[in-house]
Amino acid sequence: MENSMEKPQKMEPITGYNYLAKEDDFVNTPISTGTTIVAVEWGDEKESGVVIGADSRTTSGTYVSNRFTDKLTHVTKNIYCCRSGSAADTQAIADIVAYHLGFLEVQTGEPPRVRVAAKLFQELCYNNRDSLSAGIICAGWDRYEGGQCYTIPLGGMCVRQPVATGGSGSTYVFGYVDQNYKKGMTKQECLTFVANYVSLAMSRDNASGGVVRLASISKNPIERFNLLGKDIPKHWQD
Amino acid sequence: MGHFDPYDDNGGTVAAIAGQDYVLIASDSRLSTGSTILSRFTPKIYPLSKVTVFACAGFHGDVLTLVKQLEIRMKLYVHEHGEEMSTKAMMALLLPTLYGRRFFPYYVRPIVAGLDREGRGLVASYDPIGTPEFFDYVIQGSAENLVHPFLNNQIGAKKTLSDVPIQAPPELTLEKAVKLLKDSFLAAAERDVYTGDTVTLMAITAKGTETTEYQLRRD
Amino acid sequence: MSSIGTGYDLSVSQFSPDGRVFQVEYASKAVENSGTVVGIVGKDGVVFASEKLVTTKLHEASANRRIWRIDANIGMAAAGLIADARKLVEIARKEASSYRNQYGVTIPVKELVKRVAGYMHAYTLYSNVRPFGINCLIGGYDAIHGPELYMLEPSGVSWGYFGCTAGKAQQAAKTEIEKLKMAEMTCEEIARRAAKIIYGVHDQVKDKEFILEMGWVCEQSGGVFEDLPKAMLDDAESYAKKALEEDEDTEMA
Amino acid sequence: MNPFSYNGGVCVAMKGDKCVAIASDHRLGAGRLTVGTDFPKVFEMGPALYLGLPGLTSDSLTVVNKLKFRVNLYELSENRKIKPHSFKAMLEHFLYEKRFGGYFIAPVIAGLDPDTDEPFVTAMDMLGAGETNEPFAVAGTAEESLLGLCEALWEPNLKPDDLFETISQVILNAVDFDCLAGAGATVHVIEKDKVTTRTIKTRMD
Amino acid sequence: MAKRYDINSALLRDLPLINGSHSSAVGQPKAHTQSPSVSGTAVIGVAFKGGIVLAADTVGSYGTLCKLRTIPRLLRVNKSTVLAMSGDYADFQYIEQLIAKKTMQDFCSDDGYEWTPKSLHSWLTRILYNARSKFDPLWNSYVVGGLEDGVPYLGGLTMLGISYTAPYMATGFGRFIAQPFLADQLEKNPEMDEAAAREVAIHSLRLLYYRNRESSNKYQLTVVTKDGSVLEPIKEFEGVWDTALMIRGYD
Amino acid sequence: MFRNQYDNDVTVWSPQGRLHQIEYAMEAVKQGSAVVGMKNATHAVVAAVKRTPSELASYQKKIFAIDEHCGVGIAGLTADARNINNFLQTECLNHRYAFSRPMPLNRLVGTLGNKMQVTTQQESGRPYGVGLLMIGFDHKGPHLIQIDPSANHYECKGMSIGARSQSARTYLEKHLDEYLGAQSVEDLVRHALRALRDTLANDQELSSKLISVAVVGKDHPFQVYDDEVVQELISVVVKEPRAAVRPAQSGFALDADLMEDDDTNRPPPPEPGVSVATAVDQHGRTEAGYSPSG
Repeated sequence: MENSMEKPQKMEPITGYNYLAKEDDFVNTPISTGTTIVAVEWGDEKESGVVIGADSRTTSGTYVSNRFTDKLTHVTKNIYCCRSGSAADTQAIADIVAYHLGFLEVQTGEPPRVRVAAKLFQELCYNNRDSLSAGIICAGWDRYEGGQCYTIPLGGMCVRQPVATGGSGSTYVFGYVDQNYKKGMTKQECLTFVANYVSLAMSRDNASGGVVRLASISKNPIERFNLLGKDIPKHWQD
Repeated sequence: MGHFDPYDDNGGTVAAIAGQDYVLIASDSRLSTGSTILSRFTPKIYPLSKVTVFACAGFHGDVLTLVKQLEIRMKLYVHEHGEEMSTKAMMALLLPTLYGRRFFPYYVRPIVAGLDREGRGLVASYDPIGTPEFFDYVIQGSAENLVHPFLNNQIGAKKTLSDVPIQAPPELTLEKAVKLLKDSFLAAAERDVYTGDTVTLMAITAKGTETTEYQLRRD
Repeated sequence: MSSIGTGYDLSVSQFSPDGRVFQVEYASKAVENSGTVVGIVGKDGVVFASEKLVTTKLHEASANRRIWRIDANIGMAAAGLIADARKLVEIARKEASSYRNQYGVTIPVKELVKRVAGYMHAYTLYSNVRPFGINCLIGGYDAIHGPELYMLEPSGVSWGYFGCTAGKAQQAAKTEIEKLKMAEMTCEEIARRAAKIIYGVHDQVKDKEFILEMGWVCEQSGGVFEDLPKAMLDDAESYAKKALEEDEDTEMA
Repeated sequence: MNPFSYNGGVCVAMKGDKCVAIASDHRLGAGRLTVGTDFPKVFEMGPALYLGLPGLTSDSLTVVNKLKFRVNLYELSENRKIKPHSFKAMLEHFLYEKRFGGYFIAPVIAGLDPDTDEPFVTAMDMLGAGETNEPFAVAGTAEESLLGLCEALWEPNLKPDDLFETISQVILNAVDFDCLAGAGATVHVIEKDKVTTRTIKTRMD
Repeated sequence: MAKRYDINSALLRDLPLINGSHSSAVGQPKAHTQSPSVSGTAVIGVAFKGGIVLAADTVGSYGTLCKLRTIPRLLRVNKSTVLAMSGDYADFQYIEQLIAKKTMQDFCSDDGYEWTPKSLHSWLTRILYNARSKFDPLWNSYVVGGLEDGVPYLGGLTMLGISYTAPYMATGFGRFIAQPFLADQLEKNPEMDEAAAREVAIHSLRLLYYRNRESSNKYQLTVVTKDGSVLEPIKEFEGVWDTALMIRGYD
Repeated sequence: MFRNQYDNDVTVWSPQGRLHQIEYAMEAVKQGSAVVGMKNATHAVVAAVKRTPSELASYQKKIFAIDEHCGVGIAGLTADARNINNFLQTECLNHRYAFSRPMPLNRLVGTLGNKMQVTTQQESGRPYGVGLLMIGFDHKGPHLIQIDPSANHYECKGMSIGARSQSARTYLEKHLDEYLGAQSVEDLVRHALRALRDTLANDQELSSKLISVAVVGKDHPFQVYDDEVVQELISVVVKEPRAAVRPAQSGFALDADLMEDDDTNRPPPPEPGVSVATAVDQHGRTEAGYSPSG
């Protein structure tokens, strides 16, 4: 459960009355994107890109405070990040990085590199590691290195991976990734792979749910897809 | 995860004996952390000048930092005065250095030993925040409780039984001192898990410095 | 020069009645008192060459360096007050290093130039400082942006170049460079031409002796800025001397 | 304060050549206060069997009485003197009965086997655990000092007089190093059918 | 006089951690308990005749989750100096950045003065000790290896700034599993050659693979000899499991 | 030469692109007494003429130790030199503290250069009025580096600064290959003494009170020699014919004698007891810390 990952000793926001019974105490628990997020690189030198995906559930304790959350957050035209962990922290971080990259784009006159975005995320997450709870995947395309995804987990490290996974739901579906990911998949195969990945995680992790949001980033402008209700891939149900 | 503890005790034992015309410094070479041995090859004797030596057990991180500080102060002194600090000066310097960290102390049991300007042996031992004590013999570190009474007995003229008058101790020669410290470390290694591997004995006389090593228990 | 004696040329924070800041112009004069430096952009890299005047043979050949490394693929050469140049080298290296610490990639040459130029410009605003007495050439190469060369002046202004010169014989060297079709030439060829230019513009009479110092960054150097490899330096020098003799024969005949 | 060091006191036993020695200091303290200076901690359990009981004095005395009772019963029913080995077993059993709330003592046994005259020295913790075939055994508030000194000064096959000299040096220098023990010491040297008991003067501070 | 020798500020000026605010009073330490993060497990270092070998598996564990299966935990600093890390990977990336900064300064000075094992070991010790003294520790332990003036050098370093040298060493869990094995091997064969040292290092990793849940059989070696340092590609070794066939049930 | 308003502040360029305050600062170096430096394959030497304000006063120290592997001879404002020496000493100590290694000379000089350059560009004060000849030994071998008030530094084979240093430079240029190839430390020191001798006024003569010498090199920590140790070598050089009245070009007569390689002119072999080399060896072999000056 994402919440158990929450660090208890972080300052709880005081929200006045606390007459609720212990387990109903969702009013006082911080809002967190208990989550499944994933990003996959595809293609080769000639043409490459990334496919990213996420569920849409944000919880405050056991209460689903937002069932249509968009966790695929824009930082620049060609770079997105997938947010997991505390909603407040990840939104603040994404905003700061978006600001920096916007400023950089104006200064250098060219779209920023994905590696630079990942580094900015890392600097924020590493230097404030004890006050933040943010697991972020930064994925995008640039003409330097094509499609790239970087994973920046809680500790504030940053490493590039062909498949970057995150959020509480990811632990349930590592098996699916190890079995189904192949090098050199096409964009379409990646979209299916990501859709299955998120839907499988949503079915097992009760901190993930809602709709499946996908996005594909490459040289041409970003395409976004949303799989709602019955469009979400079905799997064996006991 | 528990609260971060900035200290560790890396064990080890250091000793020194001051004689009329020599000073003898001994140290085991074991460095431990928790129940494991980090290294069997780190004698904790650090020469500071031709006639002054610093030996120190305790938290090895602090020991290394302290040695570097003293080396720097020695160099600055040489720049300033054109000659090396005397052993007494170095002994005096250790108090402000240790007390400077009074509220975040160096976790160390230091010994400063050397020859004074007239060539006589001098030994001083300190507690972690700098209280100096000047003795003819001293032992500090994980086996100090085991060995100190023995040194008391062998050197401190404590041979007297109730009915025998107290006499001055026979003049302890360098050879006897070496044998005494060697036996002390052999005994210490028997009973103290943090002391062992090898004992390094450094004897400083007017002629110069001579270092010998003996094997201790390695278990 | 209507400025001398009018008192409007004593501080960099003063305009003269005709709207000029003479201290900056005087600083540029200092640039002309030092050995000539040229920077040329080739097809696949940038080459620097400098006429390192030798004031006494008591100095080592390596003394008084005028071409420095700033980052893996970026180099700088300078003409003018070498002590000022060294200060800018330190500044440029710090900027490159802090950029890498913050953004995780090597600093784009354009960005480095903007920052160093800004630094030089700051020294033309206040009365308690004086402008840098140097022109510095910053060049770099990477696979994406290709070769880039900029020259910064004491005023803090900087321009992009295919070829630029500074120092004693900057004008003569400039006309030589304009003859080259550098866009199609590889750095190896350019190195020889640059050596020839330096030997050509060197004034045998006034400055008896000099050392040719060269540095480059290109594909052949693996994208790393380095002093020109010994073999290539010797080859460039012998080519330069031979080419000059041929020119003298043609002129005499 | 820790019950083991409330009253203070030490005890040390050593094997010699066909003899054993056991010594203890005389101090009886109540925390930092010295109440008495004539309280040896060694009790005779048999002609060649002595028991040293440093630790909490009230527990020591209780243990001595109860144990003496058991030894007497044993010797009556067996019609012979108890062997040191058997006495050790008896003591272990006796202490383990109080497994969950034991006596705060650190017993040291020294004795000669009545038949084979084989020297016997051992020590135990408060629950009766402790199997040492070391040539010496130590207990009390200056335990470490005693151990160090024994380790350095003891040699094999010491004659009674040399054994006396060695054990005296050990206890003398150990108590000088410990403020909770001292104020004189008593040494018993046990030989075949002779026990020599001597007292030693030590620092009285 | 104190100002002129104000060693502390001048002394620590270059070390990046001291940002001016000289924290003398200890006070309440900043809340720096380490929350869960990606960390590397044991590393092995063995010196042999004419060089050293460092070995480490390539796992980045996130608590019990084997999150990253092929991340490098060995760093080739230059032709005479290599480094192996264990502990928090984010802190290691920070240290890597500091080392790269200094390496770039050496590169720019272009005077042949570069890292040697001993200078890197000494410098890292100061960095870790200073971080520890600010109650903001870098949660790593390192083995620095290489040739110091042609002599094999192997230096160990813990997160509190305890540094030491020895002919063989292992960090973390390796101290319990690998170090006894290494001690025994080196006693039997004090003058090991490179092949023997590599074998001993790999076998140590194999022992760890058996007994340490955070390890794997994917590993990397780096060897430094007078011909320079080599960081070898990631390889795999096989374990011995046939005892399993003999065991049935639990009594 | 009338320069009126352009030579008051260091932040003012003159129309010809010169900084007169810096040029004037360079003159301050010439006020100081002469210092000569040179090196060979394994060692570097610096020798200096010491001055005394009056008969009763002590001689002004000219050569300072910076670290075990380097030291400086200074000419000009000795107070400025003190400030620079402290900076150099602290830099070397910092480096040793962090890296447990001696600091390479060119890095040390680079940092000093940048520190001095600031004084030539800002109004905050004046340039340093002192020139330095730094000698040292690091991973690149022996070094001799000249630093002057303009914050420029030059790696040299031989160099001299201070009063009448031009005549020493003439000697250094003429005998360049001789001392570069000198086999022993004594030869190197003798060359330095000869060069230094040329800078003395006609009525002055080399004497151990007047001269101090420092040597650094392979397995030889920086060591300053004064008084008796130098005396032996001085007595040898003094016997050699001196460059007569300072002719326009350097002492040609002197060189002729030296060229003849016969025994008469060769200095007596040094007795084992006192010669600099053995004195050097005896001092050089200290391992803990480095030996205090004589």
